[in-house]
Amino acid sequence: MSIEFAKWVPWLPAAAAVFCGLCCTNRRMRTLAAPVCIVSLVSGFLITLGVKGQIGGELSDAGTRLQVFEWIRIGGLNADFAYYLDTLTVLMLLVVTGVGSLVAIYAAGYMAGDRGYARFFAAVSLFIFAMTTLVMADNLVLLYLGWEGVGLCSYLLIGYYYQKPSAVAAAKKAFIVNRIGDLGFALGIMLIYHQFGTVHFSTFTADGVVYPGLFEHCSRLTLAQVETPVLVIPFLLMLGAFGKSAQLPLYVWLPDAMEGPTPVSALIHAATMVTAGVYMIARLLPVFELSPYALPTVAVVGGATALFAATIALRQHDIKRVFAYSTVSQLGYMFLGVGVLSTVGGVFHLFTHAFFKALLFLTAGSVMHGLAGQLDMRKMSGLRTKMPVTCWLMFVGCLALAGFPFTAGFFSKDMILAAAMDRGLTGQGTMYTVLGIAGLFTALLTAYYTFRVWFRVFMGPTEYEMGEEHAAVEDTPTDGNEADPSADTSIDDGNIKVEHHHDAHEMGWLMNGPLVVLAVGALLAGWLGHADSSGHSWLLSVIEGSSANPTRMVEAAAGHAEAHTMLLGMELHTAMMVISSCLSVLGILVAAYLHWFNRPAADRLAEQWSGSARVLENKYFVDEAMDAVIVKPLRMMGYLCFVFDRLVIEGLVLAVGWVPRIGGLAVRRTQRGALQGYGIGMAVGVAVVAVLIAMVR
Amino acid sequence: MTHMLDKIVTLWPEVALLVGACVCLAVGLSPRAGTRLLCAWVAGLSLVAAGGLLAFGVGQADQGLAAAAGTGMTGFVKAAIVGVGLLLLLVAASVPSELERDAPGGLVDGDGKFDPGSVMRGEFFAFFLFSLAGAMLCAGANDLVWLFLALELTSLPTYVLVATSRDRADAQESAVKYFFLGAMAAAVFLYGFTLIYGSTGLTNFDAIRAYVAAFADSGEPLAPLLRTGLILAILGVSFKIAAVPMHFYAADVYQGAATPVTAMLAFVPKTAGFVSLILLLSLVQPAGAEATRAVTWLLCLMAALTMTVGNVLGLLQHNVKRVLAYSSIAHSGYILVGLVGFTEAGSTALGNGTAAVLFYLVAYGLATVGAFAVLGCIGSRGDEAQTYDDLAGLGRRHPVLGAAMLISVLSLLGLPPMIGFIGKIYLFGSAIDRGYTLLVIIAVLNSAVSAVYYLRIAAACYFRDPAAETVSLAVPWRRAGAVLAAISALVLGVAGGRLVDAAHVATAGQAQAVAHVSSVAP
Amino acid sequence: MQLSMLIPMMVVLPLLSGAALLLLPSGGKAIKAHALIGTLATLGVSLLVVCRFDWSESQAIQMASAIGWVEGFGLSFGFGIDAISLWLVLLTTVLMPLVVLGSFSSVTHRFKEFYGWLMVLEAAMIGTFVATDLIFFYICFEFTLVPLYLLIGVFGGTQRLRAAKMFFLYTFTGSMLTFAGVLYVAWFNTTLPWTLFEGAGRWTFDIRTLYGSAQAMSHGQQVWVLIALLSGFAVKVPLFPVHTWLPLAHTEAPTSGSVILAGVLLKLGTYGLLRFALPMTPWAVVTIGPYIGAFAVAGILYTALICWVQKDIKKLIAYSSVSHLGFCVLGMFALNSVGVGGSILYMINHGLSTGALFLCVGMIYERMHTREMSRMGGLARIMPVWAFFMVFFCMASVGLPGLNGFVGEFLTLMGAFVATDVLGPAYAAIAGVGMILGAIYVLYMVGRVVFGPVVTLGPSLGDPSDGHGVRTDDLNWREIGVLSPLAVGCLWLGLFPTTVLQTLEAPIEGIIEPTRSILDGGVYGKGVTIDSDSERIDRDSDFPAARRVLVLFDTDRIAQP
Amino acid sequence: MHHAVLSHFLLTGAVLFVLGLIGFLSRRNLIVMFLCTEMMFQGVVVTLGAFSRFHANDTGQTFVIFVLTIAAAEAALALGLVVLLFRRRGTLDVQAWGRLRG
Repeated sequence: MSIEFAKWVPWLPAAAAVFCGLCCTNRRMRTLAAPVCIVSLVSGFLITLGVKGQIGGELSDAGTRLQVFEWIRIGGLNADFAYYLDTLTVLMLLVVTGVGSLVAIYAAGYMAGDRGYARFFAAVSLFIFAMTTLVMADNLVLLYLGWEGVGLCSYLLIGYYYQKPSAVAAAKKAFIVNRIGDLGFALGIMLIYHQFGTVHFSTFTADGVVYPGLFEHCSRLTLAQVETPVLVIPFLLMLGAFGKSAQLPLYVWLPDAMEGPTPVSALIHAATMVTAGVYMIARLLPVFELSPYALPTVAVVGGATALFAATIALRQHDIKRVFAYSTVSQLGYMFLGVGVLSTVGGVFHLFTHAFFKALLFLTAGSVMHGLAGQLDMRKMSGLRTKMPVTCWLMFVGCLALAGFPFTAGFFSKDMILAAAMDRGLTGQGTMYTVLGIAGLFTALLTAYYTFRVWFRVFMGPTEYEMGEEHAAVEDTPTDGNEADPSADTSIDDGNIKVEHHHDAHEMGWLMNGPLVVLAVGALLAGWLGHADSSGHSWLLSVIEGSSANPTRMVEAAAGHAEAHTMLLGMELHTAMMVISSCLSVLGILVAAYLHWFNRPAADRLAEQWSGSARVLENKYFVDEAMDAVIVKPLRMMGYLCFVFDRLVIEGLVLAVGWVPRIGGLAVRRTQRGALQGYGIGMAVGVAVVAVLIAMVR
Repeated sequence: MTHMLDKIVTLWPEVALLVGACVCLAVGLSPRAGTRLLCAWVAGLSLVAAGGLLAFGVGQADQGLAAAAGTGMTGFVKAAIVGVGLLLLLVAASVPSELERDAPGGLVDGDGKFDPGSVMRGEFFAFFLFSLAGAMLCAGANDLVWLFLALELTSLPTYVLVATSRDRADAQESAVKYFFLGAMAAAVFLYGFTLIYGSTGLTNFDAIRAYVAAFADSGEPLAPLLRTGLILAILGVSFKIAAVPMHFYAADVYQGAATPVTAMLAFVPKTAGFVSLILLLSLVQPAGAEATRAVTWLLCLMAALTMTVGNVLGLLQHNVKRVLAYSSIAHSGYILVGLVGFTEAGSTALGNGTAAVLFYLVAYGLATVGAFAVLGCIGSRGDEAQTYDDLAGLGRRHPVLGAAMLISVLSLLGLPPMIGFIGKIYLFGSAIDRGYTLLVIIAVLNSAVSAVYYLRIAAACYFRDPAAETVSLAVPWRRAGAVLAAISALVLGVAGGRLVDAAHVATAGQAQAVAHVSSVAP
Repeated sequence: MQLSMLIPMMVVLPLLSGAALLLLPSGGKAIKAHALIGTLATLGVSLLVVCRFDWSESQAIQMASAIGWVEGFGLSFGFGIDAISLWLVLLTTVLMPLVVLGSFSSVTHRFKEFYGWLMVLEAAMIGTFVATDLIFFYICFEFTLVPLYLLIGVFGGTQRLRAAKMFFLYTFTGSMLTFAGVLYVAWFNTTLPWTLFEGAGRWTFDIRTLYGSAQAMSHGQQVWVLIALLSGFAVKVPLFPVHTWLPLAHTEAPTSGSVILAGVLLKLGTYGLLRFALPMTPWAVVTIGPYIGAFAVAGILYTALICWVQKDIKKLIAYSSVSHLGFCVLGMFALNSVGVGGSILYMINHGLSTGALFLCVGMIYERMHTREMSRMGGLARIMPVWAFFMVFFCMASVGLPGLNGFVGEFLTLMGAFVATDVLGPAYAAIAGVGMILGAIYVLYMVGRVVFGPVVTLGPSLGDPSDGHGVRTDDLNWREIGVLSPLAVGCLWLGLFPTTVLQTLEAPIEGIIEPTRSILDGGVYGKGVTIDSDSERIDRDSDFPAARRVLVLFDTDRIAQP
Repeated sequence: MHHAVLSHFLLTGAVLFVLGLIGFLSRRNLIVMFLCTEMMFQGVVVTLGAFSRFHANDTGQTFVIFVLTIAAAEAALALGLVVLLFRRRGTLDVQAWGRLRG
């Protein structure tokens, strides 16, 4: 298959989005939305598979440029709708279209009966369009298009239940926090254009003129030639990546984003969109490598975020929130991996994480679906009897997330941690050792909080409370509409899924099927990246064949590296595997004790540490702090500006308008109506003029 | 003797008006109302006749005589006066019968109430024609005596017109103010004329120019007596144009007089005054810029003060007639901008300040007559419309009158594409051409201020609901006059090229004449 | 018919159909149909112009014609069009039928006046863009005030009198100073030796000639002329801090008035800056430019913050216009083709998206009789089609890539960023914060009005407009027909901005060439003044090279020790 | 005993003019005010006569004739006006006429 077909990967979902949008208008067409969306995504996936087959063949290491149409061309700026295909692109496309297809199939069941069914699939299709554009973009501006496009879809989907004020607020927060990062990204693009005069990645020839791409510019530069502005570029880009991938300090939107439907959380806020930041850094690694401080910064932020988010996850009670913080934490791992030059590790973790986190979210969605929207793990227990399939699917996901030996997460996490320790132990900075240890500690915490969820929900005595959604249908049809009882609110569709079952129940195979596929991936995907005896793996070949191959830095670091770093008398990788396996099992055991066998002990523990527990439960009060430090003052500024505008600026204008009036009031005294007064005025005028003229002369 | 007859040739249009005036007086004596009705037609005929005479070139004689008469602008000015005069006649010809008259008790003499300004009275039209003739004579003046007589011929009938225009105390109050202050101002400019004569021993303009040119060549400054005389003359004449410091009377008089008479006051004496100013300034033009710096300063000062005073006072008024009076003062200020730097004869059209003045007089005349005419077409509470409230809803009740009012005030505001805008290009362009940029900036800012009250008029016409007590008066001719004035203001704005050329040609002749005189001076 | 008559026709056609309105009976239907046909006919003529326009020569003034007016002043009704003008004309002619169509249900009385003035307004706006004579431009520029003044004053909201007055006086005062500046430039031309370039040494208001005239001025003179031009155009734009007339005018204007005001009239200011300030006073522009840029940036942030605290939805959009136009000015004063191109694109984009937003708000106002955001909410539930359009145009306005707003915004910022000789990265970075604030206030509005629980309270008690019931029906086909073309336009310009951009490149080159020459020559800030005429005459009397020589002249002098 | 020279006449004229002016501005009776304006005219007339003599030409004296004629016309007008005003208000006090103002 020609790789030209890859052009269709974004546009099939785009067409599906338009079609689904039209379906919104008609009740009968609404059911068509899901099949159309699924077909477009699956065909995208199949095309991607075809393209993957061309690796090494038509798709060379240098990457291939596919021109679609001219987009922005003015001055020297050359940003076309053109795609850049290399192995990294293909890998990302596989994840996006693959997970996307599975989630769409799942959602076809999950969202069934919802009034916004077509709207949902329109947004999902649009998201896949934007995400694939992001991944395939040949220039930064197009990448930015995808970048903001996924942001829009995220906004629309978080706010899917738009009549819930909390959903609207969460959507708004996500968009705005992302925008902050995007500003950095945009400025980064501008600085790149300013410094290199180009924004496209690949070198291409048009009309006999060669347009050298960004990568070529970068490779031409030696580190000594790099000037200060170029050093700044990665930091600006990084800001965008932190925003999109929910890293410190811009992570705050992601936990709130769980207001969206669960498939959305799985697809966008776990598997694909949030990894865009990692992808971007991997894609632009040549630029990041130009600055000696950029990647270490990424590593530090990643490591810190991983630990920070994991601690918060310890004391959350909402299942999806736990997974949300775990996503933030795992994204931190990926940044750590990229930051320590293990792009392979970062991307590997991205790849495996897509499977097991999507699986976890979707199973959480199943639980929620079965319990009518109930997500509070304190209000459910022992569901393994009611939902056996879901129970064991989630168990697989939890194992992978906890890094249980030989699951997917185990290999990828290990690769990152080993790389960090390796750099630390070979004397490239104690910082790396600290990061590695922090990563290990985070792995322990991860295992604990993951299984805390699983044990709480599925083990123990079977008791649960149903969620509010049934009640909402029956009792409070004016939910959220107290302001206007007269309005037509008999069906509160934006808020409620029509629900026929009235007790916890297992899902149908339309929903469980995709989960099984994901579960298989979560168990086995790790082997794709596991190096064989020659140190070679499929994933390594993918990275080496792309721009994400950290050649420059690795060479620079080569001086430090010894052939085999040793730890605890073992080869480093082996040692790390052993250590993290132990930590993982330890975490699971602690969780099992506190949340299965001896739940009162957990409560006692929480009481003893009530202060810390409250801090964690309230997420370190970060939201409150941000509200007080940023949002409130900014809004106050708005009020101040408004008052200033009305009083001072408009007041000044009005004051200027008063000047002639005041002049008029002053002069009016001369017009008092007395004839002789006027005569005196004239006589004085003549006299004054005579004197003045005499002076002039 | 032949010389005298030659000169009379240039005066045929004036003669036509004077004859018409006399016929009006005679016809007005008739006891039959129907016969007296003819007065308006007689006046109209004489104006048309004067126009015809002008059109066939009778009034301008040949080039040599025009030069001898002092200027080439005579024809333009006369034509302008005849044209706007016809409009004024339309405005004045039909007098509403609806308005109440508060006749003083016991003053019912003879055949009924005193009905001033009516078509029934020959005097009104006779004085009207006399005044127009006086203004036309100003344009042809080539002697101080002539100018003095012409100015007085312009003014004296207007005193009577104001006094008898309405049978109301207000009209008489404005008449007494107008007359007494006018007499005082006349004394002032007469004193100025006397000093000019005293300084030179001459009254003939050509002779004075030659005298001044001779002095200029000798490098001596202008004689103090001459300078003082000139300045007194300028100040005295500025009463006619209502410029600071002689502006005090204007608002009161305009307010008190009947609207058609006010319209006339706003145009005829002002034209006569500006023409006189042009002539007076031409006397010292040969002396050059340096020697006449004081005069230039005076003009600048007067221009800036006049427009500013007029506009700021206009802001405070509620009475539309008063507003238009202050607007009239402000416009005198703008027009004075065209006179500064009079020593440089403009070679290009836009550099020609004198032509700009003449052109703007026409522009101003059309617009202001239009505005007053509309005002005269409506009545309120048994009186003429006076306040903003009286204009409320005019645009809805009488779309045509409303549009005429809108066009008129926008033209006065100088908004394109009305004729007032071209006038402003002309005036301000010529001032910039002579280097008076600051004055132009003051002028444009003043235009912005004036927008406040012009807009108030437009807003009253269009934005407010019609007031219950306003009535439209049965004055078909006046309406025709209003519409005609507005249409002219619009059409001449869009197609004003010919008029601009005419003004330029007229004054270019003057410039040549001056150049001629100064070159032959000993 | 001659090709060159097409352009005057575009101006005259709306005028004539406006006049013809007066002859119709006063029933609403005939007048509305007539107005629609009139605007559509104008659109047809403009499309004909598009077809006959030679796009390969997009920088040339094409289809030029002149009708003599006042020869003595060198005045003429000069018509002609280049690509920049053409796009803006097209924006006008496309918006007008939509505005007319959109106003069918909102205008309930005085039809003749309403549509008559609308047509006159269209003629004046088109005239502004196609004028090749400075005074003709000025006439049209000024005359737009009258129709809009009457539209606001007659058909506006409760504070319409104040709004109309403020709008007129504010902009009129500014443009009077511009008038003085224009006269000054024309006069300066008469002082130049006639050998310098064609048209020098006499009174003329031909724009191309006056370029040469103004460029020959000393730095000080150019600064004054620039200030004069700015005082008219910056008020019109409106640039912070002379923007206070706009929110009031927008809020009180009828929907059609707001759409035209935002869609086209504000562009008269930016067009004026682009067409006159940049090429005429290049030297002043490079020295004053940073300050103007600073004002633009300040305005972007300041008004964006103000938007956030608005309660009136229309006022919010009005303030957002000020913020948006700040980007437009910022890009323009970047003085490079990226920035200026972005700026021109921004004009069109803003016309489409903000015009559409005003239409959306107008449609809501017709139903709810209120613009208070607290008295409506969750409209997505009951008016999904409207909600779709609202969100769509909001996203266009926020600058979401793929829609039109992004291209303009990104290019203006990029232009400002790379223009280190005038503005530089700091400007772009600070202005970029406006992107965030833009998202904040737009989503704040969307969150309250489109999303959230359904609220349809209608006007508060005591509101004079509280005579009608609140309707919550979704858009009808007519309204969809009004909004759809705009949506298509937004999407088209978002995905295929090259259709516009590639035609702009050549005209932009011409406009920024004088400033670029100064910047590249390094004359900037050296305080060199032009000396006597005699020196200039020997330089080069050879036209057309002369104009370039004029610019380079100063550079040459600096090069000498 | 000196001969009366030009300056004496000019001074006389000027004094007459100024006296007339002062009278005009200070007296309240309309007729007296009018007489004062006549006095201003007479001051001018004296000056004109003197200049005519000084320049040894007749122009000034011709001018005087015209000025006197105009003065007479004004007098006629003034008296008519005064009668009209008196009939309206029954007084000749100028301060009775101050309604129009502002």
